Amino acid sequence: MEDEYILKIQNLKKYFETPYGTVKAVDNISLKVRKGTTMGLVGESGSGKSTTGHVVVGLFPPTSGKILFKDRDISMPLEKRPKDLKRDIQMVFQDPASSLNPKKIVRDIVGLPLKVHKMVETREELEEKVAKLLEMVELPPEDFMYRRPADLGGGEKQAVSIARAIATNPSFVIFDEPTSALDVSIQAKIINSILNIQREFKLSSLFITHDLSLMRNISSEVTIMYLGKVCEIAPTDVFFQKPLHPYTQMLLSSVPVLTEEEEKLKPKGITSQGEIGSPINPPSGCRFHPRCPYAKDICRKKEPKLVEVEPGHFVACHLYSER
Amino acid sequence: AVQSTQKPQPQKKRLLRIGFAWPTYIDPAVGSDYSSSTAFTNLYDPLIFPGDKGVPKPWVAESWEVSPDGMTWTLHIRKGIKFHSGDELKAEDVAFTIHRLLTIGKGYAYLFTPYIQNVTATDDYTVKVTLKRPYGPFIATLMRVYVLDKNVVMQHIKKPGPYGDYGDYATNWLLTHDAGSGPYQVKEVVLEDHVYMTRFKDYWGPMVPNAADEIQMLALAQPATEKTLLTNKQLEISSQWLPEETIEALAKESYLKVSKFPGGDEFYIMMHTRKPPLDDIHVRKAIAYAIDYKTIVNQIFPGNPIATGPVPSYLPGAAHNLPTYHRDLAKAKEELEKSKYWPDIKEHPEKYTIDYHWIAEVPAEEKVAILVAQDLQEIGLKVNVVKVPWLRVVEEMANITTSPHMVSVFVAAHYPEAGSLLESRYDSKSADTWEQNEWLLNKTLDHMIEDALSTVNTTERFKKYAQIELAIMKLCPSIFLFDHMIKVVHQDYVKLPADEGHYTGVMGYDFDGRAIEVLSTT
Amino acid sequence: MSAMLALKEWLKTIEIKKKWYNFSRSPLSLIGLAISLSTIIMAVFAPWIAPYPQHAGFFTDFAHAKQPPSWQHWFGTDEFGRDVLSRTIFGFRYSLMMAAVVLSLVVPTGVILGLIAGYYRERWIGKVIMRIADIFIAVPPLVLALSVCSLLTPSAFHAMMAVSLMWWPWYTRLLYNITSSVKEEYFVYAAKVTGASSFHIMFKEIFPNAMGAVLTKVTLDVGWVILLGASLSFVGLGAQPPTPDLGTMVADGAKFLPDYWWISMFPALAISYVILGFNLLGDGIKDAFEG
Amino acid sequence: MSKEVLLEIKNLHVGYKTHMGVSHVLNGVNLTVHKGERVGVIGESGSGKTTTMKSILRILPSNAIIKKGEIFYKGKNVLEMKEDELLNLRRKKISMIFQDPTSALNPLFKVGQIMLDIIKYSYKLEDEEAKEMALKALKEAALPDPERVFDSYPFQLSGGMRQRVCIALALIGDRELIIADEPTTNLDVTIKAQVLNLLTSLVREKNVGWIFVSQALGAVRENVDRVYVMYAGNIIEWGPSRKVFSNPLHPYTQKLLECVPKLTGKEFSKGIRGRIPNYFKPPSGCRFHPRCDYVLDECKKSVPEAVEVEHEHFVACNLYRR
Amino acid sequence: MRAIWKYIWKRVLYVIPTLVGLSILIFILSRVLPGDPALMAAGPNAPKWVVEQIRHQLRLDKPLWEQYYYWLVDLFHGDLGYSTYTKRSVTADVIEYLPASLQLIFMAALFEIGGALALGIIAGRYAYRLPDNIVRVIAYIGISVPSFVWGLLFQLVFASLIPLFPTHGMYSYGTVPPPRVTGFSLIDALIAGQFDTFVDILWHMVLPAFALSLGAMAQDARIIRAGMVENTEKEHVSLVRAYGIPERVIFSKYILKPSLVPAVTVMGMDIASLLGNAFMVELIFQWPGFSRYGINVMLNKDINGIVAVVLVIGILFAIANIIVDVVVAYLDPRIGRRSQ
Ligand SMILES: Nc1ncnc2c1ncn2[C@@H]1O[C@H](COP(=O)(O)OP(=O)(O)OP(=O)(O)O)[C@@H](O)[C@H]1O
Ligand SMILES: Nc1ncnc2c1ncn2[C@@H]1O[C@H](COP(=O)(O)OP(=O)(O)OP(=O)(O)O)[C@@H](O)[C@H]1O
Ligand SMILES: [Mg+2]
Ligand SMILES: [Mg+2]
Repeated sequence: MEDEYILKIQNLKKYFETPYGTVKAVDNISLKVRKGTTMGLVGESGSGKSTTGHVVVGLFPPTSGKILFKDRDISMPLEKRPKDLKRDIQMVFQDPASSLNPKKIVRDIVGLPLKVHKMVETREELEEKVAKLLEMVELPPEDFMYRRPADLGGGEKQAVSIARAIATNPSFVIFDEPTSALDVSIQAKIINSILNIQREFKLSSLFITHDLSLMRNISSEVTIMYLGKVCEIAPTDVFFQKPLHPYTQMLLSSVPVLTEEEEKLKPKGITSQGEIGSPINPPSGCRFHPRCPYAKDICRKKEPKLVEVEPGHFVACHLYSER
Repeated sequence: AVQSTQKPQPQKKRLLRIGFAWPTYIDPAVGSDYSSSTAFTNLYDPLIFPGDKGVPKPWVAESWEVSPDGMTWTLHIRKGIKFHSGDELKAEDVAFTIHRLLTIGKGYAYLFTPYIQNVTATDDYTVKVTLKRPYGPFIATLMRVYVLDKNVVMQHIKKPGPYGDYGDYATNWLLTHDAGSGPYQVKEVVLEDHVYMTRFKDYWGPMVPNAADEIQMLALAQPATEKTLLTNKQLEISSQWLPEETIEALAKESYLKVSKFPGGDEFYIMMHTRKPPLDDIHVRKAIAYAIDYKTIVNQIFPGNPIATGPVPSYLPGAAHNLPTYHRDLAKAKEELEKSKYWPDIKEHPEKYTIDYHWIAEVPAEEKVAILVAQDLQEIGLKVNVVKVPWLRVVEEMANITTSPHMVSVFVAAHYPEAGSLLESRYDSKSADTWEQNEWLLNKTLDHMIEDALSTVNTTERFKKYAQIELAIMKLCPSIFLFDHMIKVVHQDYVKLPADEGHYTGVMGYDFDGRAIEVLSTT
Repeated sequence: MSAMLALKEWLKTIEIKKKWYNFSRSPLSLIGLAISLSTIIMAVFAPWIAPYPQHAGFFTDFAHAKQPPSWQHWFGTDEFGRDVLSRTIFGFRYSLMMAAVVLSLVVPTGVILGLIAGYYRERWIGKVIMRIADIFIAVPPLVLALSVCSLLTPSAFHAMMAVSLMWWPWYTRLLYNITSSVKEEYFVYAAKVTGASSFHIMFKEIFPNAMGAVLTKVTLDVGWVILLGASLSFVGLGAQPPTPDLGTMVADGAKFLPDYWWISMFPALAISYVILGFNLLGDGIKDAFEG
Repeated sequence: MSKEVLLEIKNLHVGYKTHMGVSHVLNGVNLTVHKGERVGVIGESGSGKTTTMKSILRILPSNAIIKKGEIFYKGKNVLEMKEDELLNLRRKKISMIFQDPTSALNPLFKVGQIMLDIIKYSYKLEDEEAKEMALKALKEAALPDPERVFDSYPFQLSGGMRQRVCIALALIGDRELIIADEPTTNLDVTIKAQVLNLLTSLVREKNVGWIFVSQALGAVRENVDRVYVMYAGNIIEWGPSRKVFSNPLHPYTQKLLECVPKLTGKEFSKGIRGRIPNYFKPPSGCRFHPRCDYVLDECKKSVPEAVEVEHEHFVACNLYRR
Repeated sequence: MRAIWKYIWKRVLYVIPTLVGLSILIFILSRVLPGDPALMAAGPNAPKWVVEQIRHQLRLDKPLWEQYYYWLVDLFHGDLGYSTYTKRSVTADVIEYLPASLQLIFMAALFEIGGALALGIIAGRYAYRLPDNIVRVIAYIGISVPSFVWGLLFQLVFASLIPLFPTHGMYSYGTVPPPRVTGFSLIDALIAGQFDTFVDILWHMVLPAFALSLGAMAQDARIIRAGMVENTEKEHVSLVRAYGIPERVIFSKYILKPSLVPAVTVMGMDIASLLGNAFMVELIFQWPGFSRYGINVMLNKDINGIVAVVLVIGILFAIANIIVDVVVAYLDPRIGRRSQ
């Protein structure tokens, strides 16, 4: 029987050695992504979201832990990774400005994966396929094929990145804050094409963002990270109705909203305070305790475990683990 | 040493400032070049002094005898010579000096190592020198023994050094100090820059009336600088390598004079007689006939007489009326056509390209080189002119394969006698030195030279020299360009013996403080 | 499809036009281009341009030596009676040839080493390359070039070799810096994730981003290499006479200062002229790529 | 309204001279702030918000050209002010919080050095007093340990702290108008909320005039009295905040609001087609017309006049004429 | 402040292996390249055994690694070997000639910094206006004309046309050099109280130092000017302007300081050009310094001398760069203090 999870991350750690100490960017996290669905990964800056994504696509080998993709262990360095995996897992990066080689034209940028994986033979074939891909992200090919990134707007750049990511027909794509640098009007366009593509390709994906409203519109499950740790995992609906972790509540309460309806979804009685700590010397016990209004003694000493409070709803907080 | 903080009041002095090319090593066992030798002459006394035209003149060695077999020379040392230290110069010092020179082996030691077996001071004023074999010109070579003060030297020995018991033989100290008895003593030596010498009050020997109170040897490298200094009266005598252009310009000044005197050297183009196509005498002769000697002595080195043979014409023992070469293109072509290489040269001149090396340190040689190249082009020979630094020339001439086809070099006699040049230029022993590029390796000639040199009788010796010279002319191994005249520009208040036609022709004795008058004080 | 190709061509010309626009915005760049081109033309066509081409070879005419500038000899004649103008024109030949030889040796070497060192900066290979490059940069290039030249027989060839030996690390460093920063750009990540080879990433993704900087540096370096060559010749360790090398001509003519100033001053100005030209041009190219 | 007018921008045209020619960015901006009023300015990136704000203090980049228009501060035209008047305006009356706290603080000077300079030139105080004043401002900006912050270089502070330092600068003395140019754009969600809370409560407390420029529509909605919508160098709609957000009139405003993802997760729009126009050759007439779904012929010809559609709610769109 | 010291220390540690590498490089080159140093040292007429003796003295008869090993051992005793050119210890030569060069380079550096600041600030202040254009032309000329050409030009002009400054040497003829105490003639002159001599030396330094500094000065002026223009448009300048700080202060403080950071870095490189160009300038002006000594040992293939010259200049260059780094670290607090 085939597994219902396409990606399983088990006890993943990724530490970086820097001149100032070891950065514990990702510290022992586990999560699973169901086939054909989108997992949202949310957290403040520096919580280790991108690092998780980078490890999954193989840019850095994990410090420890396992990553299973379609039940194959892929926690090896990129050079050792079989080529078909490279075709099957793709990523759209955070910053559209640096995602495209400024010295190349769009055709070559989007065509690179096709060439690497020998999916095209002639130039005509290449141009044809690239044209299709560009259409898919709503960029008229005749207009964009030969442009350089410098002549593209931020949204268009990100669209090209997306076209490149889906060029090899992957089954799993990581979207790393694909719209955080864009205006809302452009964001809407990009998100729309992502949704279309997901639908069309039956794509599974990991969608990294810090915008909870956006998350709501895209993913079926949500994982909240804080300083390299997972705080909470839940199906999206459940999550918005019943945010459990104080950090999650703080995040939700911070979202500025446009309508009264939305206002009602925001948890009351908790306000944002403090700042994210240093990943070199993270706080003891629960990493969130310095900012947590409910912090108790135990929070300073013991690290909470991720427990399943309801089916499919996991939380790592002493408030819930006591039960 | 800390000086008084008072402002130094320069008193009026007779200053003699002379320009030189550097480096200058004032230790007689180290230096042997022009500026070093000039320093020796003024700081020290030699055993024998070169008189007019280089004829040996008794000096520290007052008189001498030679044993009938020519193997032992007895030198009688002059009494009453005082070193700068105040001690008297004795036979012991002479013996010590020669030992030191031979042990260190540098400087002028090469003149003595092949001949001198042993030196002993038999009493305070007698030195006995035993030779390895009879040596005719022995007395003349003693112009290069500059006597050192043994006590002073011994006091400044630093141990350990390369010379065993003698440590460094005071070589470090003597680079910036002297231990001599000469008319001047070291005041200050700054390597690379200057040697200042002041008059030694108790000098024993004869001095001209207005001899300099202080001699300053200055390192000068640029004609422009010398020109400024001369016009500002900050330099009494220029260096000897001023370009002709500068000399011409300076000669126009009323207060400056140009002096000319033989340098004891001749300017040769040495031809490698073992390298094709120069191994063919016809090619060599063709070259000798192709060269425009007149332009060289008129335009490039004006004032130098065209050479009359293998040794400068005024040198004791030089032959006269030798057959010489002159420019004659027809003859040159004729000779070339006689050569076995001719047909091939005609077809492929580039195959026989002649490398012509000239010495970087003497820029005027470039003109000769280019003129020669131009001349040889006319008879169909290709020349490749290369500028080579002196030390590199020395190195390449040490080996028969690396020696160039042609190289132009000034060569001086080591001691004022024709035999010196004949030996150093054409004997097989000297083939691997910079003084011979010809690689003659001619047994007959070697015998003739050896025979001549071991002849103690001067007249007989000179006759033998003449025969050798003739033989060389016939072989045409070199181009004899001109007898080199040194030209310096000096202030008119300085009187050089050369102005009155007196010269020694011995390197280093041209600027002898004993004989130069300075008629103005600064 | 043909419309698309036409569009492509059009966009390409736009690209060049944009560069040209950026370049030509400053009149100084245009002057630089003119000067550089003029030196190149003089170098290439020296035998036709020089009024007395034979004066570049073995030629003496002592009767007409050291003549001041005149209509026959615009730059006067030297101590051999050779036309200084003709020799200066030929001098460009040797200067530019030196620059061409040195740069064609140095640029590929330095660039490739720099790419490798930057790309593998965490690995030993990158560290070793940079350490070695550091050694060559630890001393001003002129000093090391002088000492290497002095250990060899002075000649133009050896001077070129010595200068090349000193010069590659600058390109290595340039490429190292660019590569180390560019390799952290997301487009490189993307290529890696897709499975592109290291070779492809280094030469097809990273190198094009260094092109502008390399081109600028090459242009500026034409001037600097000529300067270094001239300095070596000036000291007497570079090209040897009678090669009409500008540095050698300056040094040889310096003996005749101040009376026959034209013998050294015109070649000296010529050196400055080339360096100025390529400096201006280099700055223009920089504007073209950055603007 | 009878409220006293503090600032009035009238028909402001500003362009930039660049190597590609002159860009015509501001195209007749009109904006009014009353005493103690909180005014929001929203608009996409590049719509000219910062340009407008910088014009007020005359701190535009050197290549900017003010082609036309007036900016009255309490009836005096800022653009015609003399040096000392202008300095007085900058020192005592209006302060500005910059978009990016990282680039707005000179990295080579300690926070304290910059603050002291500003205070000294504005109030001619001794070091001691000036420092006291600076520390007070830092404390007001809710910076923990103001002494340490005072003695830190900007790079030693987190982004949120840096922005608080900028807020502290704006709070020194008693200003009449505070301009906040996207004060939270580069901050994290949680920090954004903190900074915004701080700023709004301070503004409310001090009852000063406030221009709040932001792309975060939600934040603007919650915190201002009146809002101006800017598109491509034009103010296209303005009115009381509640009215504009609940009843957007201009097609652009409508689309823009649709684009914002909702916490409720309702389907959101496909975005606005096209992109913000090129300022070197801006579209004729209404600058939004190439992207507008309801475009009329006249839209291409002339810039539409503003119409008051409901009380104090204006829109510059041909759809509402007559 | 401690962080800065740690930073300096790190820089020093980093430089050491480079210098060792440099010494190995030049040491090997000097021994393997063709040419027999012993023969050259012995002089043209020396007999074979003298050559062998010198070869032994120079350890050229030993394997290369052994030569290097002993050279290093000697180096630790402050002994750089025997100079075949001056016939004494190279260490003595370094001590003798280095101060004169340092003195000259120091003066040139003063000219360089002073001139660059003046020109750069004027150009930056009046960017795109007449003064800027004048400075730009000056800068291009400064960069394009090699220092040795400046040297010759100065000689031409000052030696004959306007004899304002002396064109060669360190002292006027007739000046009594002060007794050597530090080796720096300027300082020695002051110690000896010879104020005239002091002025005389300064007078002699003007032309060579100026010829030496011009190129670097032009280069730095350009960098400063570019920095000024760039910083004028920075947001942090807008900020201080928005708060009513007068333009004068903005310019001299908030724009100037950040503009100096890249300029100082470039100055480090330019010191390299000073050290290099000193070779030609000392030759032209006959400055009795280390670079002229360098040329002489090079022309005479004095291997120990050559190795020493390269090494000493390497050390000077490293020191100069470390100083530059420290100044940059002082100007830019971000450097070397990332960790808190
Ligand atoms: N290559 C690296 N070397 C050292 N530290 C790193 C590296 N990459 C990331 N980090 C550190 O790891 C931590 C997590 O970084 P990461 O980029 O994963 O955060 P993020 O959640 O994606 O934040 P953001 O929202 O800003 O993108 C940060 O403190 C970051 O500084
Ligand atoms: N100094 C300048 N030179 C040339 N063009 C400029 C300059 N500053 C801004 N612009 C241009 O003017 C337009 C408006 O810029 P402005 O910064 O005012 O927009 P904004 O609304 O503040 O945008 P953002 O939300 O991105 O800050 C943009 O197209 C921008 O590129
Ligand atoms: Mg990230
Ligand atoms: Mg803005």
